[in-house]
Amino acid sequence: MPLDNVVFWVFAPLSVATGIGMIAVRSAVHAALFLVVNLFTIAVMYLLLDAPFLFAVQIIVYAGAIMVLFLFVIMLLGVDQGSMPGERLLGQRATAVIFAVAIVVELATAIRAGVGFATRAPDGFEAANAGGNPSALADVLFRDYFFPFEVTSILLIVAAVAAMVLALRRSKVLTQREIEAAR
Amino acid sequence: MDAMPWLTLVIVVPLVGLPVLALWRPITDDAARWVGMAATLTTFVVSIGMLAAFETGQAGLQMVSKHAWVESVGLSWFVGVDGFSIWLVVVTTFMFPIAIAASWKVEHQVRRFMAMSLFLESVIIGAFLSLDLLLFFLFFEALLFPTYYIIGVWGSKRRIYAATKFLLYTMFGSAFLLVGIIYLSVQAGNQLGSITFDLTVLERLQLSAGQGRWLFLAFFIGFAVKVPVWPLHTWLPDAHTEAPTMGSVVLAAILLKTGPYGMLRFNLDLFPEASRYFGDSIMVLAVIGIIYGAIVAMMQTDIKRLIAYSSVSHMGLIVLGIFAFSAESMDGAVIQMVNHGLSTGMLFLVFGMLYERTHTREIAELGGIVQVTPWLAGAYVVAMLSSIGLPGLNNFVGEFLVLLGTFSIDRALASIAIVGVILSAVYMLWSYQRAFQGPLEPRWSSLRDLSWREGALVAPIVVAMLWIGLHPAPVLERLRPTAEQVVVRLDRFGPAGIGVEASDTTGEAP
Amino acid sequence: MIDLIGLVIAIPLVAAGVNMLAGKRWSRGAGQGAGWFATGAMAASFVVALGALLQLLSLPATERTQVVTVAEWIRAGATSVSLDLRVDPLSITMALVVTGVGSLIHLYAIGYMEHDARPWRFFGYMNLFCAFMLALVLANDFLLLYLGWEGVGLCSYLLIGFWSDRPKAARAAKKAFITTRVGDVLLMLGLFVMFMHFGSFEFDTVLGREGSLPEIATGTATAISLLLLGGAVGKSAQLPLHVWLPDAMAGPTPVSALIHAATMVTAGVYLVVRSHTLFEISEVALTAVAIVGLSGALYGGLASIGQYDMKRALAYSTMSQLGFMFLAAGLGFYPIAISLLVAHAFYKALLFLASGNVMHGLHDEIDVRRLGGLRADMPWTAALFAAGALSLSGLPPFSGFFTKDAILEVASHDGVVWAYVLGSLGALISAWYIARLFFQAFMGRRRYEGHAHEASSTMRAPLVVLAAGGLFAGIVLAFTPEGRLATFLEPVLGPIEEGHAGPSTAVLIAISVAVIFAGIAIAWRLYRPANEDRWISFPEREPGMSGALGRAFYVDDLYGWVVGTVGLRGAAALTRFDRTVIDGAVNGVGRLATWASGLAPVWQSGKARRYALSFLGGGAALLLYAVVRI
Amino acid sequence: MRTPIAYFLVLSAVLFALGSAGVLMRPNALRIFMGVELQLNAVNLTLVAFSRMHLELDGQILAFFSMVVAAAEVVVGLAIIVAVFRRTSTVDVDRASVLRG
Amino acid sequence: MIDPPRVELWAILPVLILFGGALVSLLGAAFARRSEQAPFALFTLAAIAAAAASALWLWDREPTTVLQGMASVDRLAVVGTLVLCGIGAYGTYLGFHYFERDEHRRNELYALLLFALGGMALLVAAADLIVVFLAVEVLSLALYVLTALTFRRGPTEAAMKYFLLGAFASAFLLYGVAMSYGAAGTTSIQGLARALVGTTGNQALALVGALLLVVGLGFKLSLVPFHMWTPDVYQGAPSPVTAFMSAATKVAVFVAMMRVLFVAFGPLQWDLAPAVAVLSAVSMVIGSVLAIAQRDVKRMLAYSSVSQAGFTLAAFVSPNRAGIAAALFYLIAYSAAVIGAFGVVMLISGGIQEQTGFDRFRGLARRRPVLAGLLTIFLLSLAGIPPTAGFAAKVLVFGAAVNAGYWPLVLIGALATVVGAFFYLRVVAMMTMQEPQGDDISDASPLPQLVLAVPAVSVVVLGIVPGVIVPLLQEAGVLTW
Repeated sequence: MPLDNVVFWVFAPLSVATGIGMIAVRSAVHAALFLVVNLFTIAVMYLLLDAPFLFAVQIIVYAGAIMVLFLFVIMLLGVDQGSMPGERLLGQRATAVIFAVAIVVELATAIRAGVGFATRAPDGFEAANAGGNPSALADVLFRDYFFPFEVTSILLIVAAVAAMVLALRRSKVLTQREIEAAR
Repeated sequence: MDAMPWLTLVIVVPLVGLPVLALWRPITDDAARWVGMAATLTTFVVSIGMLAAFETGQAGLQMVSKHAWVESVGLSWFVGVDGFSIWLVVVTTFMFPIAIAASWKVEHQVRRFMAMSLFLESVIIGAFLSLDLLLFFLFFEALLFPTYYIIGVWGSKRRIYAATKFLLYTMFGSAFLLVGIIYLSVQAGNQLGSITFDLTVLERLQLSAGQGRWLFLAFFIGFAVKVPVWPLHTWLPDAHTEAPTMGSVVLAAILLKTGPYGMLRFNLDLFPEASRYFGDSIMVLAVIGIIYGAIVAMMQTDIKRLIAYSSVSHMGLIVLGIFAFSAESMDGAVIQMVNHGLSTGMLFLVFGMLYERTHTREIAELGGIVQVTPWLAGAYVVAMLSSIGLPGLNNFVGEFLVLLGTFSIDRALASIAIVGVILSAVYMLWSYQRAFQGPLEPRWSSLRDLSWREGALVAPIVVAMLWIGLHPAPVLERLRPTAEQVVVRLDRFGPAGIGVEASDTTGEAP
Repeated sequence: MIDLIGLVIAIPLVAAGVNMLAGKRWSRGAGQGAGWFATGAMAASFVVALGALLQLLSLPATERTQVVTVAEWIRAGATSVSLDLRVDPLSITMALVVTGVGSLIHLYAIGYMEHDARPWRFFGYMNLFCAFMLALVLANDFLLLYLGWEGVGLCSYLLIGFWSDRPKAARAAKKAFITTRVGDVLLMLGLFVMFMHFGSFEFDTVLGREGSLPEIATGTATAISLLLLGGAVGKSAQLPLHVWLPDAMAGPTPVSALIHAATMVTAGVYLVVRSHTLFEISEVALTAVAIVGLSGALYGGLASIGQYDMKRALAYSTMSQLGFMFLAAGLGFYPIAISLLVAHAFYKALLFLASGNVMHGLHDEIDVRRLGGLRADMPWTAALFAAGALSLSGLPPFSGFFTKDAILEVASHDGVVWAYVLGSLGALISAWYIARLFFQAFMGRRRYEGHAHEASSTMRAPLVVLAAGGLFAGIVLAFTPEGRLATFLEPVLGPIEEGHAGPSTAVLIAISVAVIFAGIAIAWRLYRPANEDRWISFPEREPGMSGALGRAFYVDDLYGWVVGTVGLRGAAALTRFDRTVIDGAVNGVGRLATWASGLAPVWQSGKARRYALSFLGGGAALLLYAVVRI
Repeated sequence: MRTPIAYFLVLSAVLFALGSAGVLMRPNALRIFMGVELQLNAVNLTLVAFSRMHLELDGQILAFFSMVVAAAEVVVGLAIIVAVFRRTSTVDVDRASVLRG
Repeated sequence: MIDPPRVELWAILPVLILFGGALVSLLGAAFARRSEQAPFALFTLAAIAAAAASALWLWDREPTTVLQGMASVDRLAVVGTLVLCGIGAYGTYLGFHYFERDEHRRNELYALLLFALGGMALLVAAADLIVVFLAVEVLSLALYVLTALTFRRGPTEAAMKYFLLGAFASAFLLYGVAMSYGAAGTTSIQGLARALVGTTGNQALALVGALLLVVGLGFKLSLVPFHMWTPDVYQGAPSPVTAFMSAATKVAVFVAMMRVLFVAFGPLQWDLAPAVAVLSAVSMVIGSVLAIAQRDVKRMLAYSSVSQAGFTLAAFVSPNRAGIAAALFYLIAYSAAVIGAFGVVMLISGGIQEQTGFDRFRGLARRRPVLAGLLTIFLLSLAGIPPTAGFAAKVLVFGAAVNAGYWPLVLIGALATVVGAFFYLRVVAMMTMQEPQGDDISDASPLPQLVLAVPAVSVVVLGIVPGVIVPLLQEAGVLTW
C-alpha cells in the first residue's frame, strides 16, 4: 500500500471527524479548535496533491491568522456559550442533516459520473511545477491571473474600509442614540 | 381611400384635452368640465365625419392606415373600420358627451375626472379600431386603469372592492388573451419569417385544429370576461353598482361591447374552424346567461344591480347572435350592441339623475315617485320599454333579428332564449311598479322633476332609440355586408345557416 | 281617400304626442281641452276611414284589396320588411269599429275624467292606443301587425296603471302586460316559423292572394297557426291566459270599455280570421280554435255569474263573448265572428260605460250588493244598461240575436252538434248573467247611502249612439250568414258554406229564443227583489259554490301560487346560488391567495438559519435535477 | 500518486456538506461563519484536486484567490458581527429578528 | 524570465474610473471628516459620468476579450455599464438627499457606492468565472456595509443576515466555479463553451457546476428559494441603498448570468432551460403571492422584486438575441420603476425615520399629488399596465419565452401579473381613494421630485415607443464565442 494512500486514509477520516466535531460541540472555542485541526488536515491533502505552497499558505493564513482572529473575537465578546442547548427552530437540524446528506450523495454521484472513482491523476505534474511550485505559481499568477490579482487588492481595500466604517462608530452611535432620544 | 385619417383622428382627438387638464394648473372646475365636454363633442363631430366617409355596402375594411410603430417587436399602428366597428365607435362618441354632462355634478378632483374620461374614450375607440392584435391588446389593457380609477375614486361605498374586482377579473381574462396573441405572432414568425401582429396576415396562418381550438379558447376567455359570459359575470354587478353614473353609463354602454366585438373581430376571423367547433357550447352558455341573468335580476333589491344583471341577460343574447352564425343573428348581434348601449346606458343615466336626488338605490325605499317626477319616470319608462324590447324601439330590432337568426339554426335554444323576453318584462315592470308606482313615500314628496339640462341629456338618446327602432335600415345596411361576408366564410367550416343559401357551402375545412 | 289611409294612424298618433307634451296648457282649470282635442282627432280619423270605406265600396268586389306603401322598415340578411298598409273589407271594418267606438268612448271620457289631475296624459295614451290598434288592423304584414300588437299591449299597460298610486291598478297593469307577453312570445315564434318557411312576413305571401291558398305543408301550417292562436289567446284573454282581464278592470272605465271590451281584446279574433287560410290548411288548428272558444264562452259565463263587482262580471262576460267569436272562427264562419265582434263592440262598450256612469254617480261604488234600485236615481243609465243587456242576451231582433244565433244556426246546419248544444248552453248562461246584473244593480231596494246623480249629457250622448248600434246594427247591417256585412267581407273571408243538416232555421230560432228566456227566467227566479237577502247571503250558505264561481274556479289562485310562491322561491334560490357559489368561487380565489400570503410570517420568520435552510434545500433540489439529468 | 482523484473530490464534498450543516445547526453567528469557512476550504480542496487532475496550476491559483476572498470576508464579517453585538449584546441570529414577516 | 502580461487597461476604463474615484473620495473622507458632503456627491456623480462616457467610447470596439481573457469588450458590457451608471447616479443623489437631512454625514457612502458600482461594472464585463466570483465579492462586501450604514438596529441586523447568507451563497458560487474548472480545465467563459462543444469538456461536472453557479447568482438575484434574505434586507437597509441595490445588483448579475448561461454553458442550454423555467415560475408566483399580505411598502416592493426577477429570468429560456434583448429591456424598465418607487417611498417615509407602513400612503394624492402621481406611474409600470414600459417589457419577455416554446411558463407569468396588479394597485387605491391619516412627515422639497420625474417620464416614453432602444439592445445581444 503506497504511502500517499496511507496518509489519505489516515487524514481523511480525521478531517471528517473534526468537521463533525466542529458542528457537534457546544462551546464555540472548541468548535474553533476543531476547525483549526480540520484545516490542518486539508493542508495535508494539499501536500498529497503536490501543492506545497498552498500547504504552507493554508497553515499560515488560515490556521494561523484567520482562526486566531476568530478566537480573538469569541473571547472578546465572551460568547463562548452563546448557544443554549437544544434547538429552537422546529425540525431545523433534522432537515439540515437530510439536505446535507442529499448534497453529498448528489455530488458524489456527479463526481462518479464525471471523474470516476477509479481514475487516478496522470503523472507528469512536475512539468507544471517546473522550477519549484512557488515560482511556477508566480509565473501563472502574474501572467495569466494578474488582473484578478489586482481585483483582489481592491477587494482587500473594500474589506479594510468596511471594517473601518463598521468599527469606528462608538462615539457616533452615542450621538445617534441622543438624536433618537431627542426625537 | 380617404385622404383624411379619420380613424387616427377620432382616436387622438380626445387626448387633445389631456395636456390642458394636466398642465394648466389654475384651471377652475367649470373650465375643466367644459374642456372635457368640448373634447368629447369634437370627437363626436369627427366620428360623424368618419361615418360620412364610410362607404355603405362595402364588406371589407375601410380607411385602413398602417404605419410601422415598433418594428423590432412587430407592433404597427394599424387601424381600420368595417361594419362591425363603425357603429360601436359612433355610439361611443355619442354617449361620452352625455356621460360627461351627466357627471357635471362631480365636485372633487374634477380635473382628474375629466382627464380620465378623455383617456378612457380614446383607448376605447382605439380598441374598436385597431387591426393589429398587439395594438388592440394595448388599448384593451389600457382601458383597465381609467375605469378602475373612475370607479374607485368617485364610486360609492364599496367602490374599492368593486374596482379591484373589476380590474383583477378582467386582467385574469386578458392574461389568456395575451398568451394567445403572443403564441399566434410567434407562429407567424415561424411560418412567415417575421413576427407580426397584423390581423390580416395572421388570419392566413396555417394552424392545426388543435392549435386553433386552444388559441380560440384563450381569446374567448379573454373576451368572455368582458362581455361577461355566464358564469364569468359576477364582477359586473359590483362594478355597475358602485361606479358613479358616468362609470356605469360608459361601462354598460361601451366597455362591455369590447368583449363581443373582440369575438367578432378576432375569434371568428382567426379561428373559423374552432368557432364552428365551439359554437354550439357557447350558444348554450349564452342562453343560460340570458335566462339566469333575468331570473337573478328579478330578485335584486338594488336597482343598479338589477340593471346590471339585465345586462348579463342582454349580453347573453348578443353572444348568442354571434355564435348562431346566421346573417340575421349576426346583424342582430351587432346592432344589439349599439341598442344595449343606448338603452342600458339611458337606464343608468336616468337612474343616476334619480340617485342624485334620493341617494338611495334600494327599491324598497323608493315608491310612488312617478307622481312627483312624471318626466323622470317617463324617461325611465322609455328606457325600460326599450330594454324590454318593445317594437318601435331600438332593442326590438336587435332581439328580433338575433332570435330569428338563431331560430333558423337551432329552434330549441331560440325557444328557450325567447323566454328571456318575457322575463325581462317581469323584472323591469315589477321593479318599476315597486319603485315608481304605488302610494308616494312622504319623504320624496318634494323631489324635483327633470331639469331642462337633464331633459336635454335624455332627449338625444330617445331620438336615437326611436330612429333605430322605426327605421334601422341605415344602420343595418352599413353592417350587413360585413356580417354576411363573415357568415359566408364561416360556412365553409360547417353547416350553412338560413339567409345565406346564396353562399357556397362547397368548400370544406382545411 | 285610400291613399291617405296612413292618416287614420297618423292623426291619433300626432294628437297623442301633442297632448302628452302640450296638453297640460289647454287642460288647466275647467277646460277639458285635451279631451276635446283627442276626441276630435279620433273623429277625424273616423271620417278618413269612412271615406276609405266609401271609396272601397265604389270599387268592384274583386279589387277591394289595396296596399299602400308608406316606408321601408327593416332590411337585414335575407329579411326585408317595408311598411305597407292594407285596406280591404276586413281591415276597414275593424278600422271603423276602432275609430267609431273609439271616438264615442273618448267623448264619454271627457266627462268621466273631468276630475282627474292629468287628463292630457290619459287622452294621450288613449289616442296612442287607437293609433297602435289601427296599425294592427291595417297592417299588411305580420311584423307591423306585431308592432301594433305590442303597442296596444303597452297602452293597455299604461292605461290600466293610469292611477298608478293605487297598488291594485299598478299590479293589474303589470299582470296584464306580462300575461299577454306570454302570448306575444308565442306569436313571435309563429312569425319565426313563418319566416323560415316563406322568407317573408307579407300577408299575400304567407296567406296567399285571395282565393289561392298558401303552399305549405300541413305540419308547418299547424305549427304556425297554433302559435298564432297562442298569441290570440293571450291578447283575447281566453283560457288559459285569461287571468289578466278581470284585474284589468282596475283601470278607468272608459279604458275597460275601449280596450278590454271593444277593440284590443278582439285583436286575437282578428288575427285568427285574418290568417284563416293557414288555419284551414291544418284542421287541427281550426278545431283548437273552436275548442278554445267554446271553453272560453262557458267558463267566462259561469265565472261572470259569480261576480259581485259589476265590472269584473262584465269582464268575464267579455271573455265569454270573445269565446263565441273564436267558436265562430273555429267553425269557419269568419264573417259571423266579425259581425259578433262589431255588435259586441257596441253593446259591451255600452254596458261598461253604463256601469261607468254608476261608478261616477256613486263615487266608484261598484259592488252590486251595495247598489240596487238605481233605476230610480239614474233612469237614463238604467235604460241604456237594459238596452245593452238585451242586445247581449241575444233576443231578437237585437244585434246579439243575429250574431250568436247565426253561429248556432250554421253550426246546426253543418251538423256540428256538440258546438250547437254547448253553444246554446253558453247562450243561456249569457242571458242569465247579464239579466242578473241588471236585476241586482238597477231593481230592488237601494242598498246605498246618499243620492246617485245621473251622468252629464256628454256622458249620455255617446251611450245613446252605442245603444242604437247595439240594438239595431243587427238589422241594419243584417248580421246574417248571407247578410250585407258577410257579403262585404266575402272577398277576404270567402263565403260561408252552409249545410242542410238538422232542424230548419225557424225551429232553431224558436229554440234559441226559448233558451234565452229560460236564462232570463232563472235570473229572475234567483235575483228578483223579493229574493234579495237570499242571493246576498248566498256566499254564507254555499261557500264552496260561490267561492268556485266568484274566484273563477281558482285558476288565478293557482297561477298566483305557481308564480308567486314556487317561482319566487326558485329565483331566490338561484340568486343565493349566484352570490354564494359563483361569486363565492371568485372571492374564494382571492381569499385563498390572501391566506397563502398570510403564511409568509411563518416561513419568513426573520430567522436567518431558516433562510439558509430553504437556500440549501433549493440547492439540493437543483443538484438533484442535475444528477437526474446526467 | 496512487490515490484516485475522486477520493479527494468526495472528501471535499463531504466537508462542504458538513460546512453547510454547520451553518444551519447553531444560532451563534460566529459558528455559522465558521461553517462557511469550512465550506470554502472544501471548495479549495476540490480546486487543488482538479488542478492536479488537469496537470495545471490554475486550480491552485483559484484556491489562492479564494483564500484571499475568505480573508476579506472574515474581516468584514467579524466587523459586522461585532457591530451587531454592540447593539443587541448577542450574536444569536435567531434573536435578531426585528425584520420578519 | 516571465514574459510580461498584456495590459489593455483602456478596455476596462469604466471600471478603473469607478474604482479610482472610490479611492479618491475615500481619501477625501479620511482627511476632511466633518465637511459638507455635497462635494463628495458631486465628485461621485462626475466619476460616474466619466465612467459612462468611457463606456460609450467603447461602443464601437470590435468585440474581444482582454487581459488574458479575463474581461470582455462588447456591447453587452457597454449597455450594462451605462445602465449601472444611471442607477448609480440616482443612488448617489438619493443617498445624498437622505443623509443630508440626518445630523451627521456618512462620507464613506460615496466610496462604498463607487466600489460597489465598480464591482458591478466589472461583473458585466467579466469574461472569466474567477472574475465573476471576485466581482460579486467586491460588490457584496460594499453592499453589506452600505446596508448597515445608519447603524440603527434594523440596518445592522439586516447587514448581518445579508452577510451570513451572502457568504453561504458565495461558497456555492465558488463551488460552481471549481466544478466548471474541473469540467473544462479552464474557467474562461469562452474556453468553457469551446470545451463543452468539443470533446474535452466533461458534461456531468459542467452541469453540476452550472447549476451551482445558478444557485450562487440566484441568491444575488433573490430568486425563490434563494430569496428569503431579500425582504429583511430591503426593508432594513436605508431607502437609497435599497433603491440602488435592488436595481443595480439585478442588472449586473443578470448580465453576468447571460454570459454564464448563454455562452459558457450554451451547449448545455437544453439541460439548463427547464431548471431556469422552474426557478422563474416559482419566483414569479411566490414573490407575487407573498407580497399580498405585506403592510409595509418597502417590504412589499422587496417581495415584488422577487417576482420581477422571476419575470426577467423567463427570458433566459430562449438563448438568442431576442431573449437577451428582452431581458435587458425588462431590466431597464424594472430599474427605472423600482429606483423611482423606492425614491418616492424615501421621500414619503420621512427620510431616515423610514416610516414605510401603509398608513403613510393613505390619501397621499390629497397631500402630495405629485409624489402620488409619480409613485402611481412607477407602480403601474411594475404591474405591467400599458402605456408604461412594464407592459412592453412583459410583452417582450413573454414573446421570447413563447418563442422558445415555453408558453405554459408565460401563462403562469401572465396570471402572476394579475396577482401583482392586486398589490401594486392597492397602494394606488390607498393613495387616491382613501382619506389621509396621521400627520404628514413626507419630504416636500421640489428638487428630488423633479429628479424622480425623469425615470417616470422615461417609463412612459419607453412604454409608448419601446422601439427607441430595443434595436440597440438587440445589438448588444450578439455574444461572441
